[in-house]
Amino acid sequence: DLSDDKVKIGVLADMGGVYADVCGKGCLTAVEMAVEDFGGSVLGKKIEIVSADDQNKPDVGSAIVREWIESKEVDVVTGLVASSVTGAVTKVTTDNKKIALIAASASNAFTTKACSPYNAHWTYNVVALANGTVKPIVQQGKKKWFFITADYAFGHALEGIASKVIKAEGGEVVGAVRAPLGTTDFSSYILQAQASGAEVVGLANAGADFVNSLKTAAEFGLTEMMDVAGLLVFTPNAKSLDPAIAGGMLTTTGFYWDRDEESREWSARFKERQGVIPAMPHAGAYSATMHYLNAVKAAGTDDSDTVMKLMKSTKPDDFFAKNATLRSDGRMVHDMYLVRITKGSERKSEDDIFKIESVIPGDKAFAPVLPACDFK
Amino acid sequence: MSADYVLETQNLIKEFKGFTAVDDVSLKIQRGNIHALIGPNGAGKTTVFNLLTKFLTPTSGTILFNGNDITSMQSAAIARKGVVRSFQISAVFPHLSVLENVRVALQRKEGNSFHFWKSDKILDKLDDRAVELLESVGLGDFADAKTVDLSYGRKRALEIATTLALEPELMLLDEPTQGMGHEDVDVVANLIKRVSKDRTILMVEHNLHVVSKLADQITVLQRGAILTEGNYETVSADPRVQEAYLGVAADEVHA
Amino acid sequence: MSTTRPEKIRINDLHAFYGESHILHGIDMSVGQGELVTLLGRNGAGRSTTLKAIMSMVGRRTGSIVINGTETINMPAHKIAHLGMGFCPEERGIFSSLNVEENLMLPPAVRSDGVSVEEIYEMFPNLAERRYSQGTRLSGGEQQMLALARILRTGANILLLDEITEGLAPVIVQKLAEVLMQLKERGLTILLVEQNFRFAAPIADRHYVMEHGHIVEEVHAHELEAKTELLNTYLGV
Amino acid sequence: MATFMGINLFGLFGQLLVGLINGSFYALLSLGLAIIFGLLKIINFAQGAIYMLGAFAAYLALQYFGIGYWAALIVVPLVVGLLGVLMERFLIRPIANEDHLYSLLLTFGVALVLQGMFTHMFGSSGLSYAIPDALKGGNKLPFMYLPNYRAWIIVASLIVCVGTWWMIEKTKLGAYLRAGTENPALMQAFGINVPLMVTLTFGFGVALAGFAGVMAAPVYSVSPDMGSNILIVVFAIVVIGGMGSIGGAIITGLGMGIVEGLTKYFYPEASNTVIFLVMVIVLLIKPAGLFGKEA
Amino acid sequence: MKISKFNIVLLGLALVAPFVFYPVLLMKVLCFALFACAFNLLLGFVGLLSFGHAVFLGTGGYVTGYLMMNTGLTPELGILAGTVASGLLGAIYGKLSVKREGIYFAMVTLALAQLMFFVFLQAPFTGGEDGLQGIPRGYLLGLIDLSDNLNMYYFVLAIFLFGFWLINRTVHSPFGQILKAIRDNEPRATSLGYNVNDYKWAAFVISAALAGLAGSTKTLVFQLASLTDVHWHMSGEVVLMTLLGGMGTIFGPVVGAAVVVGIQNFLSGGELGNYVHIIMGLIFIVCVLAFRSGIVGEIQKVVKRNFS
Ligand SMILES: Nc1ncnc2c1ncn2[C@@H]1O[C@H](COP(=O)(O)OP(=O)(O)OP(=O)(O)O)[C@@H](O)[C@H]1O
Ligand SMILES: Nc1ncnc2c1ncn2[C@@H]1O[C@H](COP(=O)(O)OP(=O)(O)OP(=O)(O)O)[C@@H](O)[C@H]1O
Ligand SMILES: NC(N)=O
Ligand SMILES: [Mg+2]
Ligand SMILES: [Mg+2]
Repeated sequence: DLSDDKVKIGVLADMGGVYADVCGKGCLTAVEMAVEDFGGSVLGKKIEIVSADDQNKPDVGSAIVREWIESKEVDVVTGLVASSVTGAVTKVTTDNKKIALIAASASNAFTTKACSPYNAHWTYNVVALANGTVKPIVQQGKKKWFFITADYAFGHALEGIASKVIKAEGGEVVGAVRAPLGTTDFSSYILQAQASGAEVVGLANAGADFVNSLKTAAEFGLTEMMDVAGLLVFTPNAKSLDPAIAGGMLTTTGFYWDRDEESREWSARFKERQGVIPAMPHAGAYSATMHYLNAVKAAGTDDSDTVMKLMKSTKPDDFFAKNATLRSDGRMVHDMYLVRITKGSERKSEDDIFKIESVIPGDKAFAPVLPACDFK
Repeated sequence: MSADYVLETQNLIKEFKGFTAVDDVSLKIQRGNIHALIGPNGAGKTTVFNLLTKFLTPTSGTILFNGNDITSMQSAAIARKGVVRSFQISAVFPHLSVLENVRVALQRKEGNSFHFWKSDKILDKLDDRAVELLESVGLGDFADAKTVDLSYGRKRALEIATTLALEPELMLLDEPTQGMGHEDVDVVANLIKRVSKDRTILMVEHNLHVVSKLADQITVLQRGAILTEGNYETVSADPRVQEAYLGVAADEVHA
Repeated sequence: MSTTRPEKIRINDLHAFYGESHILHGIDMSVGQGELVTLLGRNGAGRSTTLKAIMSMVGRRTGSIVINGTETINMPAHKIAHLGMGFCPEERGIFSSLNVEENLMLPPAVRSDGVSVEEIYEMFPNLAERRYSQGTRLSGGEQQMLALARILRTGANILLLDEITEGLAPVIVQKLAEVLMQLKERGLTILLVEQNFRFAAPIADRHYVMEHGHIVEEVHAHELEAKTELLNTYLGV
Repeated sequence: MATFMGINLFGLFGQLLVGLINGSFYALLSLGLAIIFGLLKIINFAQGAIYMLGAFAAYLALQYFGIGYWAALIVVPLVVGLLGVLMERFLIRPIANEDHLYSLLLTFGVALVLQGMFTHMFGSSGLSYAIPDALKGGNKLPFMYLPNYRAWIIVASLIVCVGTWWMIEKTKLGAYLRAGTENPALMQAFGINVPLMVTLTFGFGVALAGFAGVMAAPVYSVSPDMGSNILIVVFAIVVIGGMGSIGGAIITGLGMGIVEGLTKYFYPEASNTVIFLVMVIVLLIKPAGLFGKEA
Repeated sequence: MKISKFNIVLLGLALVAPFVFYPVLLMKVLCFALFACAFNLLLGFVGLLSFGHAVFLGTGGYVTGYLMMNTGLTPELGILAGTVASGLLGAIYGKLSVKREGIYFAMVTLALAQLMFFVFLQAPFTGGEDGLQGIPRGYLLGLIDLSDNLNMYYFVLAIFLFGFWLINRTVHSPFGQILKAIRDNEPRATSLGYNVNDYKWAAFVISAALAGLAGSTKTLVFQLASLTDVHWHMSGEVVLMTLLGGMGTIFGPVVGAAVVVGIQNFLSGGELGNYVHIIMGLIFIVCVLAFRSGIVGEIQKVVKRNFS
């Protein structure tokens, strides 16, 4: 049976900020699509959706989720983009024994040092990005790296894990600079990268920071001198860049719309409603919601412990989740993709942004479960 | 130092970017006197006032108050020592009541001015003294009036009452009758005379009528330096003063 | 009104307001060319307000003010000066962001025959000496001189002067009296607000006495003697 | 690589030059603020939003009207300046006689509205604006590769800054402006159309920010919060330079860009804070700012 | 403060409110109301617009949060520590800023606050963009479990009432009398022998400490300290609250805080979230252009006009 006689899903995302393209209204749309595809009700009761803008602020996000749970009967929270917000929100959900379906955050903390039996971290994480992108480049022989890192938890984590991968493969990190989130002028960081003598400059940032740093790198001739690797590139960001600058760059993603028939079909439906092709968090949010609703239906209850147990014991399988399992630690492990940003000449349409180079199996992409996070 | 002099300056100099506004002024203000500082425009009278009250810092020279060197003290500290000035523009607290204006001055000695945890009711005990002071300047009936609404002359009187509340040993008045109608000039002149009883007054004044009526001693400044000193008769008879300040028709103006 | 000279200023039923407060209550007066007329009255009688109303510097004004034959009651303030007006405010209005000479040169000439800078420096040697000093660093009296000198330079031929002897040494006051006489001889029209009756009496052609925003008396120079008593009661001399 | 006492000189020169480029933007923005402050005694909190508006205007002009960079450099400041004129006329003038703090709050509100509107319309992930063809490419200096466009930023902003400074400090018009600030009523009585002058000057100050916005569009991503980030820094610069000092704003703007560049080289962690630290030190030593007159 | 019927009614309402409204929202209103009252002490009663007051809110929050997470202090001590820390920071910042007046003061406080913002962004113990998360509310005096929202509410109400009382007392104290005089005519106060900067400084410190109290309390309520509380937007918000409610009035900031928090809460759900800045901005503009006395100020005017 269902608490408050319904299932209520809260979609918390960045509705107007730097991650709005990545998981803003699009995440809400994806969740709505999931609910509709599911039939709009579960166990004969209505499925409701509420949504809110976290403005990428942990205090805003956690206060909203607190109110959702304590006075608005919300059963499960999804969306969840900025890792800082997700950190704060998952504290609240865990305290209140509610499930958080993390669709867009990159930090691996939610299944490691901040893991919780109520977290399901869905789409990707920094480990998968580093393993996916950095390893093949080092293996190609480009061993000297320099990082331009977004100066907050996400960037630090990404840089840290990428560095480990580089060292493990026999490479070397010759330097790093930390640029504040939302830096508009990367020129001095680019100069430092240029002076570092590295072979590859790793951009351990995302969104607008990624776009701006890459543009400036091109302007100052850095892209002529050395390789640049974008460690987290969402399709809308890649799309906004001149292909002359970004074309040819390797990166890792958890989803690409043009992978197969199934993904194209879903993406077309998404684009019809949202006006743009889906980025990986959108697909992740759909997949996670669907898996949650299936589990509720199967369990006959929305009790979080019961539902989570079922989510972990049944394998997600849809257009997004390939060869997937939700592990005991809450990590959703699935196939990742090493992609290359297409050059201008290759593009058949404006949405023809990535070309899939290879599939990275989930167990290669994600780190193993830490003993501390094996809740069963 | 002779205790007869409340205030003395020794070789006071103030330069502004190469221009010497006050040039080697050694003043001696005798206790109990009304001492007037006169002189042509730009002679440096206001500047001397500003130096004495530390609104300006002297370039060199010393200022002694009751024989103590106060040259390096801050404005507020000098005021607390008992040297209080008035301004050319009327200096009142326009949005406080007339009584509160005086009370603010009385409150200083209470030593509770930083006590933010006490009720301001404890200030009520100052009311009697405040009313007394207001009466002494003829404002007894206006205690509860809002200060903005007072006429110019009454504001001036209030300012003096407030100043008196500090029981200053030395009052500095800069052109106290400036901009006043004749009626008010006399009121204020009489008031100054009245309050000068137990204290010393140093004033700048262009109204010779007032100067001649009040001043026991006059110092004439010219181009920053002391031209001459003496009582009204001596000073006004001095041909140099006549030429530089009074003009040819001095007697006529005086009349 | 006995003057036969051309009227330079003619005011009828002038009311002036600062916000809610009604200050002038129907002023009627006129000043003829080459005339020197004073406004007398106690503090707060409305004399400065009358001058400001002429210059359109009050909150609101109604009635009629004809300057040199032009009705100005609805004219924007900045156009009035160009009728040949020069205004010297009681608070002097020296600009602290300008030096003495810049202050002096600031007001645009409204006519071509103003007093030259050389003449001005001759008239007020203090100003020449302090010409590169910041305007408001001048002594009170020096600022007063500068405020007056500034409008003489513009060639204005109708002068509105508010308490120009305030704070000046007696010797300068005497000099000012001479200056005003000279200006009068040049044919300038002067409306003077004065506290210093001894200054005004010998040089003025006529006096208006104001009280509570009304003109209560008009006294011609030749009637002064006879009306001394009356003036005393109005002014408390 | 050239080193001196363990310092990589090439790296250092590069950072100094980059600092000067950033300083050019600081100078343009603080100059606009200083003019408006000097004239109206108000802090135009919307200056950053208007800078953002300038960048968006350039972007939109290109997208929707085919107006290219060079035309935008003229047209956008004019349009933005006109907006400033309207803002002065209808928002600021009604409160001209109130405490100046109110106009600070008013312009703060305008900034929020502008930023909110653009976020609403364009999102905040930022839009790209291409470098004009004539300024593509760059020159290899001994110590760095200097993109032509960055060199142009320095040149153009210096020309605009110096020209403006000259106009305000050295011409009669400037004297009217300064005097009109202090005592507008009296200036009116002297025959000057002060309201018009105030409106136009406000428009000019705002147009400077619009100009800076166009200059910024090709190198910084065009985004709704590009203004709010830089604005507070520019405030600190204006405080350091001495509020209302025109020359002070320019010199301090360029100078602080360089100081920031140095910090990025020697102690990057402090590069965000260094300007504020300088401000604290300046306030302790010279409360009116480096070029300010004591109030 | 007089115990009038009006005040008793208000207190009664405050006591039953959590049974009607969501307590966390009420606590948020109380914290911001205290913050706005503290700010209003400076703006409304001394005439100083501190445009960086969020720094004190945030400092209190971070210090309390850090101590609660790492030392196991009881909540009342944690809050006390945050308050003291903000007061100390206020003492330093006040020294640097009270010498300047008007807009200069506003700019200086803004820039000083920004300095601290970057410190909090980069310092190792603040969690950067993440902030401090999962701060325990703890047991009041080691006894009362504050993780219960009702307990927490009454604790917050008590803190608010204390702060509110202290501010009123300050305004109506011998010290307040001097502040009033300084505001009215500063040179005259100096000439009467008052070191005006010392008084402004003292008021600044009191205001900073109380802002810190508000921040510390808020941190406990939300179990989180974040950059939002030190950001200049927050400084702008408190100005808005005060202006909207009525600066220089006793209840204005409380009303302003309630309205602003209410609007934000209303807009935070779904689509309207986008309009928060636009609406806040418009309120600013309208307040400045048309309602400078604010809600309480305008009501007072009407009351005065019609009943006296
Ligand atoms: N801050 C200053 N900077 C430069 N010069 C100054 C400053 N203050 C005063 N002066 C100059 O010093 C001289 C003396 O000025 P002061 O104000 O003391 O004169 P005063 O005797 O009071 O004259 P008045 O009777 O006109 O008020 C003047 O020439 C004035 O221009
Ligand atoms: N800006 C103003 N706002 C409101 N009231 C004003 C203003 N200026 C003057 N008043 C009032 O108008 C009345 C007339 O003032 P005005 O300045 O014209 O007097 P005056 O005759 O020139 O006297 P004074 O000798 O004081 O200069 C006074 O009651 C004064 O308080
Ligand atoms: N997606 C991020 N930056 O967490
Ligand atoms: Mg003087
Ligand atoms: Mg007057």
